[in-house]
Amino acid sequence: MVDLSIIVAGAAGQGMQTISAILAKALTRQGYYVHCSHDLMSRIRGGHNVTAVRISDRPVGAPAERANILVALDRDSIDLHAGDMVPDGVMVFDDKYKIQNEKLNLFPVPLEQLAAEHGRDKRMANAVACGAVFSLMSYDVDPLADTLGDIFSAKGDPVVEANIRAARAGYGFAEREFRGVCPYCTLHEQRAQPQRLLLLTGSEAIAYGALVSGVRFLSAYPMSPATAVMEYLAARQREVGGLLVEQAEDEIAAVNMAIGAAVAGARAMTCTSGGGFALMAEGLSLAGMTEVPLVVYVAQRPGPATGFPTRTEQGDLLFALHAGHGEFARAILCPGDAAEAVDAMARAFNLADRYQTPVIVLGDQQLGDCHWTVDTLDAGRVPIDRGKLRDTWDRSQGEYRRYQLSPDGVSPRLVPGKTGQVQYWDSDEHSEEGHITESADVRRQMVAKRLHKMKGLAAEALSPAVHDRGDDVALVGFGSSKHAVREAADALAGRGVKASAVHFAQAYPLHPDTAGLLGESLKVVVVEQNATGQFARLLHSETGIRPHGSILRFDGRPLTAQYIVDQYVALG
Amino acid sequence: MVDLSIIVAGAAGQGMQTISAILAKALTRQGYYVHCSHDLMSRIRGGHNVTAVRISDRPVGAPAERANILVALDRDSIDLHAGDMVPDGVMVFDDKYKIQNEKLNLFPVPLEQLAAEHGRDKRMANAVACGAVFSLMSYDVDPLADTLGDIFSAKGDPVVEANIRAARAGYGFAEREFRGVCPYCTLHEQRAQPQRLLLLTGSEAIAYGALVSGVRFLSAYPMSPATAVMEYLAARQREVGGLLVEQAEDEIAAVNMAIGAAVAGARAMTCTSGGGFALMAEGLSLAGMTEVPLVVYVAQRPGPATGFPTRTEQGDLLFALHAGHGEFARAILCPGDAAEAVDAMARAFNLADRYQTPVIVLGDQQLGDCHWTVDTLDAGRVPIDRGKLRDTWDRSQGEYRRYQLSPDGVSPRLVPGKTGQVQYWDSDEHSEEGHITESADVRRQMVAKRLHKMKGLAAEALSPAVHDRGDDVALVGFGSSKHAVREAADALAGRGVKASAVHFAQAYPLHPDTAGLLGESLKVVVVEQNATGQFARLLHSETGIRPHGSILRFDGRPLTAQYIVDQYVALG
Amino acid sequence: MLDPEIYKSDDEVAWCPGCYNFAILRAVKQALAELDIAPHQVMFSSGIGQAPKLPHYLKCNLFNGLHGRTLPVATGLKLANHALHVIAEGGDGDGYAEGGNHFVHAMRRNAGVTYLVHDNQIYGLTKGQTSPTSDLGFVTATTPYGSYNAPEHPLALAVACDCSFVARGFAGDAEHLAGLIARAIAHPGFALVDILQPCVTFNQVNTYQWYKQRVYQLGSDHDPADRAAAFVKAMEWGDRIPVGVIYTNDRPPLESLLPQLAKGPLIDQDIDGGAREDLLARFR
Amino acid sequence: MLDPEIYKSDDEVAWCPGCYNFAILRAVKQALAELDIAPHQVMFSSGIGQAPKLPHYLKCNLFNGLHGRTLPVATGLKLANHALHVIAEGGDGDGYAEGGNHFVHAMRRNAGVTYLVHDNQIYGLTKGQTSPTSDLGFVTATTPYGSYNAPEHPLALAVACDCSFVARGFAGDAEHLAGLIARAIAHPGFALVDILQPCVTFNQVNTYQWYKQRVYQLGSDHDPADRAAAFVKAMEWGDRIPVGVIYTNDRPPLESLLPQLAKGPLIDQDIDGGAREDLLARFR
Ligand SMILES: Cc1ncc(C[n+]2csc(CCOP(=O)(O)OP(=O)(O)O)c2C)c(N)n1
Ligand SMILES: Cc1ncc(C[n+]2csc(CCOP(=O)(O)OP(=O)(O)O)c2C)c(N)n1
Ligand code: SF4
Ligand code: SF4
Ligand SMILES: [Mg+2]
Ligand SMILES: [Mg+2]
Repeated sequence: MVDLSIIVAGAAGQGMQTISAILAKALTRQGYYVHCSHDLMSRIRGGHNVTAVRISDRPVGAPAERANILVALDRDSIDLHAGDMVPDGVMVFDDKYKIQNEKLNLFPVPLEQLAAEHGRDKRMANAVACGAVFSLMSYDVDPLADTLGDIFSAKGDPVVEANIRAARAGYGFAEREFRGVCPYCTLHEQRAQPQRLLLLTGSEAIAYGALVSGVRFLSAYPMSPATAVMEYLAARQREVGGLLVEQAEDEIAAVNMAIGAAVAGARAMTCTSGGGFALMAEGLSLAGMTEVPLVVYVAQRPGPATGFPTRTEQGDLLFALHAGHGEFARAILCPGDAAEAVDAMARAFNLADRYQTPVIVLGDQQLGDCHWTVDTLDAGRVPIDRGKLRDTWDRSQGEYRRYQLSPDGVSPRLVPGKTGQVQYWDSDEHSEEGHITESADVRRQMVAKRLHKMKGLAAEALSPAVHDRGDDVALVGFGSSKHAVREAADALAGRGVKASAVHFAQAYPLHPDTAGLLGESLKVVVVEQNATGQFARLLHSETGIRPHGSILRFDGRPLTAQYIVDQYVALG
Repeated sequence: MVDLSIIVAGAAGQGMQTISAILAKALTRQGYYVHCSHDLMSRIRGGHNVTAVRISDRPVGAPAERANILVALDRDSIDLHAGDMVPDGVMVFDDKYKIQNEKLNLFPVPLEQLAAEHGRDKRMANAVACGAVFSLMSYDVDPLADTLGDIFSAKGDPVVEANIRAARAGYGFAEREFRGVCPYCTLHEQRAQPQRLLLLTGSEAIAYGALVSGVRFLSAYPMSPATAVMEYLAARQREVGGLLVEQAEDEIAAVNMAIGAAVAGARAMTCTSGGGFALMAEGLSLAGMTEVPLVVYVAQRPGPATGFPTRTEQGDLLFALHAGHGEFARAILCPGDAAEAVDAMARAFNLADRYQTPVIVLGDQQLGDCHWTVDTLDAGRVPIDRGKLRDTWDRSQGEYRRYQLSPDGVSPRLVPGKTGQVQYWDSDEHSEEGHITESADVRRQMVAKRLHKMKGLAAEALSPAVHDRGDDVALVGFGSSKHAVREAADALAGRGVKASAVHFAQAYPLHPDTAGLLGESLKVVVVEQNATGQFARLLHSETGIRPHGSILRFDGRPLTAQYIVDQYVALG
Repeated sequence: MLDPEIYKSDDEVAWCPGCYNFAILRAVKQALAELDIAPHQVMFSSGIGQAPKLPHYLKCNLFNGLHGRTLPVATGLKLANHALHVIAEGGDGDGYAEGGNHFVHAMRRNAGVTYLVHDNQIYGLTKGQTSPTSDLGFVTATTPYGSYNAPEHPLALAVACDCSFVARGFAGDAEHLAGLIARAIAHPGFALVDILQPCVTFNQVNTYQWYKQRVYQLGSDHDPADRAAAFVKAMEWGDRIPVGVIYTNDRPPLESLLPQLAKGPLIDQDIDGGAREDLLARFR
Repeated sequence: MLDPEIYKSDDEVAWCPGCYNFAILRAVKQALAELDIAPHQVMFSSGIGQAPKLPHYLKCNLFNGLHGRTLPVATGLKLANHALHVIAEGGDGDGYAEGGNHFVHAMRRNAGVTYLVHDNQIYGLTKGQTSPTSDLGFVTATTPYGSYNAPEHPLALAVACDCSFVARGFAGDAEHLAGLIARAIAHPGFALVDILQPCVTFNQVNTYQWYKQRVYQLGSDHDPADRAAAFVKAMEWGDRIPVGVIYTNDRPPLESLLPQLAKGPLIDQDIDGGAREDLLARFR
């Protein structure tokens, strides 16, 4: 089994993410599963940033606790990360730093010098480092060279070639100096038949998922870590045709524009993070009342207020559940990795259209910013279903009424302007026609109509995915913790604890069988990235199950299997 | 026992509220407890509006299900309210409407004619109607005349005298025509010693409570039913000195201005309803993160979105509990009547200052718009406590740090500009100094610091008020349902059900003894004005108690004892 | 020209008797009729207040949303289906206070939306508070000592934001107003008509008479293409208040600039089949 | 004059090397020192972005709040304690996009707040998206085909809102900028200084050189009291870009108009004992 972890550390602007992107892409193409996670500071240059690349021959979706290889792009990184290494881990750094430390496996490489000699200038040290890493892994250098070719192709042949030369120089240097010194880094089980794996970030998966679900309109205001979704879609407006991305003046405009576009008949969404989502709460309530199919992608980051803008947390679950004044139906999906993110968007648009109500997709910085290797994506897996939307109207049914009462709480919906009928959408309490009412009877009917949708939403809720390793304990998680929790369950088996991992890719409504399913475990322990145990409260409130314990992390750093195991042991 | 209910009905602009205000004030001064509730449409003129005045010799805080007297100011009102009367109820209306109906007790009075003859013009029909009602109640007319004198004094003697003449004319007419016809309307148990009772609306109580708690600054954007609080304070800026009311451009400005004023050291608040509160969610989170003592009065109305702007609901409880991204400490008070409203504001300001965190006072249209008779208010009952706020700094303690760690999670707070020290308040995760940090350790400490405040808040939470009538069932409510629930418990006793009424004037955190207290009842039934049973969910989540049933009302109309009893019986 | 009766809605009108909103309603119907716009071809977006109830009293498509949010909804509607005529309707509080940010940015964006503001210099529905256009010293329940804020000149703001059509109408002259509204609807980009609308219940200062004595129609000596002159006209407020078209420019509407919309409305487009494969390929 | 060194903060600066925010930081220190304002007598209110980090790098009181909400917080601070000097600091996105509504209304309100906007025509902290002041056609990650919106002229907006002090500075000339900032702080009402600030990382168009070639200092031929002329100057943008004081008027600051503040800052006042009894009496 292959499980190798490389961390690339340095100051913002030094290109840690370029190195990780190159390594990840090259290895994904070789048939390995890669997961890169980014530990960034909220600044553009300087500071201390880290990217961790984990490589495995099996799907992997969480960083490792300790690294095998460190690529240190500045002096500080060596000291800062010495403690994050496996005992015999190796450190690659520029040999201009004269470091003596017998306890560490130091592999000085003349990164900048080789870059200047073989590449274009010393900024190609990145490519040199990639070459050195490939050599340490005893892997062939050609796949790396190919990948560099593709990544830099837009910049023209001279740039491509210089990069490849730099990478080969790094490779050669390391081969000469360190060949065989580092057997535990070797990617020995080279995969015989590289499948056609894909590498993408969670944000790209969200955006791609939206695209293949037929999104026509996104209005948003930039906010980390949601901006990447907006930027991905913005970049593809022309090539896909029929997509419009509008940068709104603020989040209130963003959500209301998306509502307008949805009313007009376009699949429409917005994306934001907690603070922007807070500003959208009134708009969410509006969509609930007016019965507009609205999809909101919320990429969580640690709060309150500005918090930790570039880090991760799952602290907005209960806020998402209750956001907006008054009571209305909603669903909350919370994908656990890039593949689930694509499906979540497809499901979100379908649910929104079918139930004519807002659907929230709850991600976080970890889901969105990480690179994930996935088995090839099947865009058609969740076919597009627009529910009761029509662009014709049979006049024999009488005049169209936007809020016509119906057994499932969902009224016929027409594309405005296409049918000769007029339609009134109203944010006050309203009659079936959509006019303002003051009637108590109509109010009761309309409240019941809108809330009735929860029945349908619950009936088709996603059931939790159980990674069944026994029933001593169910480790329960939602959203981006999926893989860390699974890994922890596996690791606990090694300690004699039969732990199953239960992953919820939908937080609300919960699948009706949840109680039955979890009731079988002796113990339920909820793992989540917040300080107050929000999912545990939700689970208790919805199913009556009171978890035996919670494993929480709220320092903005991602969950790892090791962290969960340690905390589990500490729980006693 | 006196328990008389009068409804005054007509089109908006016809002055139903003037009549009810006159009756309520006159009778409060006579030592009766009065409760007026208003059933209004969201329009300025026309439509159909109703005011119900209930009169008792004991505190009363909810409308009755059926009225003894109807004052119908237009033709429609007679038909619309025939069904709302006790079997032998009487209807007073202008005799220009020629109505024949043997099943009803019709008391036609030439309201407009008498107004024109004795008062100034036919618009004084209001005063005539008041006179007629006083006569029907077999009450002396002089107290009515005195009250008219006070109410209209600002308009000058001629207006006062014309109103008094009109009232006496109505009184005389009714005395001649109907004397003794209506014994069941008689206020027979006239109170021997009228106490010095007060009559005020819930909004006035909130505003008055804020004033006597030393509020210095209110910034708000008008929104029913919260506007009355703003307008009361605005009207008194000069006379009290040191109070500033600023109409903000929107609710986001309102909450952020209040935060600015609070940071400067002023007791500051904002007020709004659900939609405006939704816009404040980000600001609430900001106050939580920066540790600003902010008081927000939220006057609920039925949602979602614009909903029923002039009606009542308790649909924003869980939203208030979770509003704002990220996790931070807060308290939610929910007074049950005007007297509790005054105390709630005093407590809210103290808690906000002591814990340096936002406190929400959750009212609703019913609390705010109703007139309540209360026993005299003791402004000093809750002494002002500004917590750790100081305007001096002992330099021997070193440099001041805004977020200095401390065992109770609350740091010293200084008035900016007074001490020579500088202070940094920061919405990012921050160090003790208040500078932006990226440290995982500091994050953990600061999250713990902010959430630690919940301990103190819980320890001094208000315990629920039990109206103990036995332990067959506890009828549990929060906020403005207090009196309706009490009355229902009393009424159930008449049916052999020993029901206690348990009123929560604080919704969060719940008093630690709540579970113990409710555990003694066989059954817990939660009464609330929303469709999803939000308080029941909160109770379950916080205490583990799963209510046996819920009595819900969500048509915008206020709870009555009769409604609760009927629903209780239907629950089986 | 269509018969204005076809826009008759059966919803009961909730305005005060005598309110000048009735005149605006008439003018809107007349403008639509003149332009031959059938009820299903136009969609209103309105906010919350007395003014934004207007479209309920019309038989036309309507999205009646939140206080202050008329313009973003209108923009979304227009960009998703630019075959629709989109008219945003609101009050002075709705548009210039709560919605003030959208107002500025909608003008910059220049989507083809007609914006009708019923400017009664007061908050009507909430019973009489100061508004951004209230005059200095105006006494209301929230400004008992009179308003201290410099009154907003929405038209001056519009000229500053290079709004492509800027006009003022007077509800006391429904005929002239109808003409302005028709021009605004016919204008390809974002078009503002600020409408002086006496509120007979809460504004006892700026009454019909008050406006009547002051308004005058802009003559041919005013050149709406001259931005500097327009700015000065837009601030004229006092003894004389101009009505008519204050400023226009020929900025192309946003819809016409977006390559995505060249083939037709967004709602009629589909994603290229080939594009999906290309997108996947980039992840390889 | 105080020693600018007293404003030195020990917080580590997180800006890119070479960023022109450093120059603005120097200018702010110099202005404070010139005006003899001690660190504890001034309070900054800042938003979120690169610009609003500035006050962390000063030893002065600071409330660093939300993106876009600098001005309401500043207004609350000033009205509660008008003895404090209150300076709001933010970026072009912060102030003109997210905070656009507050900008308009703060100018109408005219509380004595100094407002410094670091206008780099781009979103820096979020890594390069279009801003309200981005020029037409400006290509960013969210506007890959160039910005379609008419660029906002914040100074023209300010003149339209009768802002009582309107100036533009250039971070490439810190000396001149410091003088403008000092004048803005000394001005009694609301004072705007829009500062052209090259972002060396994300804005490759509006660079130091680009600005340098275009900016010129307003001469004595410009009369800042002439509102119409100021409007025209405020829109001058292209080959020549004026810096200096574009417009001023003598509107009294809000604090001076409020009777409640006549006796001193709000935080130093107490409710009249007698008033309490009077309030109760009305409920009888
Ligand atoms: C978010 C929000 N804030 C406040 C309100 C309350 N509100 C409704 S209408 C209105 C103002 C009405 O004034 P204007 O927009 O001028 O319209 P008018 O009634 O004068 O036509 C306000 C403040 C609301 N509905 N939503
Ligand atoms: C409500 C909210 N929306 C979005 C953001 C994300 N955000 C932070 S800074 C910023 C824009 C920065 O641009 P600007 O204000 O021009 O400042 P600069 O970084 O260029 O100095 C944005 C969109 C946020 N923090 N809060
Ligand atoms: S309150 Fe004023 S604006 Fe509203 S309907 Fe009445 S007159 Fe018209
Ligand atoms: S991104 Fe631009 S504005 Fe921000 S610090 Fe770097 S150079 Fe300055
Ligand atoms: Mg108005
Ligand atoms: Mg900027």
